[in-house]
Amino acid sequence: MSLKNSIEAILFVASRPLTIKQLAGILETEETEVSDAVDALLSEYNVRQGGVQILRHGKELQFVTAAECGAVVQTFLKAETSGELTRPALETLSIIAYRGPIMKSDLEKIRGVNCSLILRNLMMRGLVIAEEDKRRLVTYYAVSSDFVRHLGLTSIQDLPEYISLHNPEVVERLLAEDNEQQPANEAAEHVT
Amino acid sequence: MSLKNSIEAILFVASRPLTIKQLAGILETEETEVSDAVDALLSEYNVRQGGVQILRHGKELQFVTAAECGAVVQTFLKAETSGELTRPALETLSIIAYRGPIMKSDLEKIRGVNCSLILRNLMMRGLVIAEEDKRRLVTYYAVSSDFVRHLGLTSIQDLPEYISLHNPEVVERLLAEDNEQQPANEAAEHVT
Amino acid sequence: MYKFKLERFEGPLDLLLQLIEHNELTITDVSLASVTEQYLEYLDKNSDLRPEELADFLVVAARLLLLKSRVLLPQLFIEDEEAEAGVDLTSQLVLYRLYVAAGMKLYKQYRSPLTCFARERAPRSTVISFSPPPSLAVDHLGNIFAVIIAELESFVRPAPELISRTISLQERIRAMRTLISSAHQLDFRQILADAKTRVEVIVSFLALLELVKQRHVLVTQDKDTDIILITHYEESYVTQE
Repeated sequence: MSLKNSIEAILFVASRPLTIKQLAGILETEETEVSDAVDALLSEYNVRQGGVQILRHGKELQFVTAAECGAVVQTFLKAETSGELTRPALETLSIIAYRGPIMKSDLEKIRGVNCSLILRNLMMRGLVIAEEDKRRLVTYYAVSSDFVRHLGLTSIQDLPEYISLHNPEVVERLLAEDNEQQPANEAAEHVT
Repeated sequence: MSLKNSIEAILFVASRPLTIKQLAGILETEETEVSDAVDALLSEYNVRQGGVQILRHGKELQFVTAAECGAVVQTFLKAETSGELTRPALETLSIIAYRGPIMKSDLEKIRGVNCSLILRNLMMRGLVIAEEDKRRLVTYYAVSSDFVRHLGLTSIQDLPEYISLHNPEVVERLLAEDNEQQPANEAAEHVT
Repeated sequence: MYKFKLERFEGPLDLLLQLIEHNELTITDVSLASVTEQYLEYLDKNSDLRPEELADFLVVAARLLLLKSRVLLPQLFIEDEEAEAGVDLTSQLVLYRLYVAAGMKLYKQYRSPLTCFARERAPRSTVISFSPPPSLAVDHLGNIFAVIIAELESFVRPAPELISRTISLQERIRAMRTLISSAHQLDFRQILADAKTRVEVIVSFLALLELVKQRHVLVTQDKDTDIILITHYEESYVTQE
């Protein structure tokens, strides 16, 4: 494992600029060695002139997209958080609207698939908010008040058929069933 | 501004897997052109063998750190180690990883048990994804990009013994050889 | 006889594989036939298996019995029937074992620190700005949720058909054993009379063959009427050997 590659990997996943001193600390290596490796890495990226570059600003280093790609990146970021929702996103939103506040695990039981990315997107769009129950260390998801207002409602309970759709028997049974098997999640898997 | 650089920049900021179709949509370019540019990009990263690589799984592409840097990055991110897997989960994942995309019925033929529950469970955990072939009205199951990432691979085909465990004809031949070593046995006629 | 320690098995093939490995056998038709009794014994002792689980175990039980009878009475079976009945259990088990072994390696790789990490988006770059989907109407949400609920219905409710089928199959195997060991003489047609499916006919027939093999019963066929009669095997017959 080369030092240069490790530096590259850490700079890539870091969501903030890092200094050579910090990198040396993380990698438990001498600063001079890190500095040399960083120089080599920067010159590689300089020669390549790709869509991703490493920016050196004072002592700080950070991965950035190339300036020439700025417009395209903006378009992408905007598209990601505007326009129509995908079907999976709509499903997730409808479950949160009628069942919320709901835990991620219950949401996933109802949908049958992992919902992490969709939840992140719905939150970025301000449609869903996360509420932490600090005593129980659980996060609940609910639709935002902005979204309720956008729907023209004064309360989420004013949604059509709210009472009958809020806790349909089949959903109750599904969630209860799984909770029984909770101590050993294997139990559910043993069946197969 | 090259298409290749734009793709690279978008994949970098996306921080989730994107398909060629999605990229083509964002870049307003033909899919074939995007596909060619992606191939060029992938081969560059392949040759370079740096700390950052591009994972390609099915139709999805995603920037990831190199597996060799896994330990360093994990410490830096204070990330948790990959979760536990039960035996049925492992068995199912192994078949899907090597033979996927695979239909449920074929999976059940190998495992000899109904796999509905375990598939649902693995999908909820984000380890397996379902893809519908709308023309043929069949659902295929494949492991997720996330699972490939956790294996430290940038392509599922890099799994050990992938060819022999993926290709049924070769597997069949192996079985025949296996049986030849056991003279008392009537040779296996065909692999189900 | 060594009592095979009964654990929870992941499925019928897992049970078979462990029986084979426990007896230090290689996977062949002959070795599978030889663990048939231990397999059935496990099923007998685990009456708490869920119907969904039991169905899978019973299907393999039927295939095992068929395979065993083929090993014992090869003249009764022609190639076509074997393929039709899907008795190639041996190949399936070899294939299954390949993936179980691969799974063990996969697990090591999955848990090893050699992991590729994706980039998490920087928290501060995720500025939340309210952007609702333009064409979402208020009753749309309810419709979508109603569809989800409808789909759950079929998933959560157990399939009654499967359960009844499983019970009948299990009962048949058990009934055959007790019936034959208690009755003095039986007409095989009686046993087949209320078999509803082809599988049940096969299972009945196989259970019978199994009992013949274990010298519980004697089977005779009348030349003129073709009636198959099942008689309890008398002690005296055994001592004559």
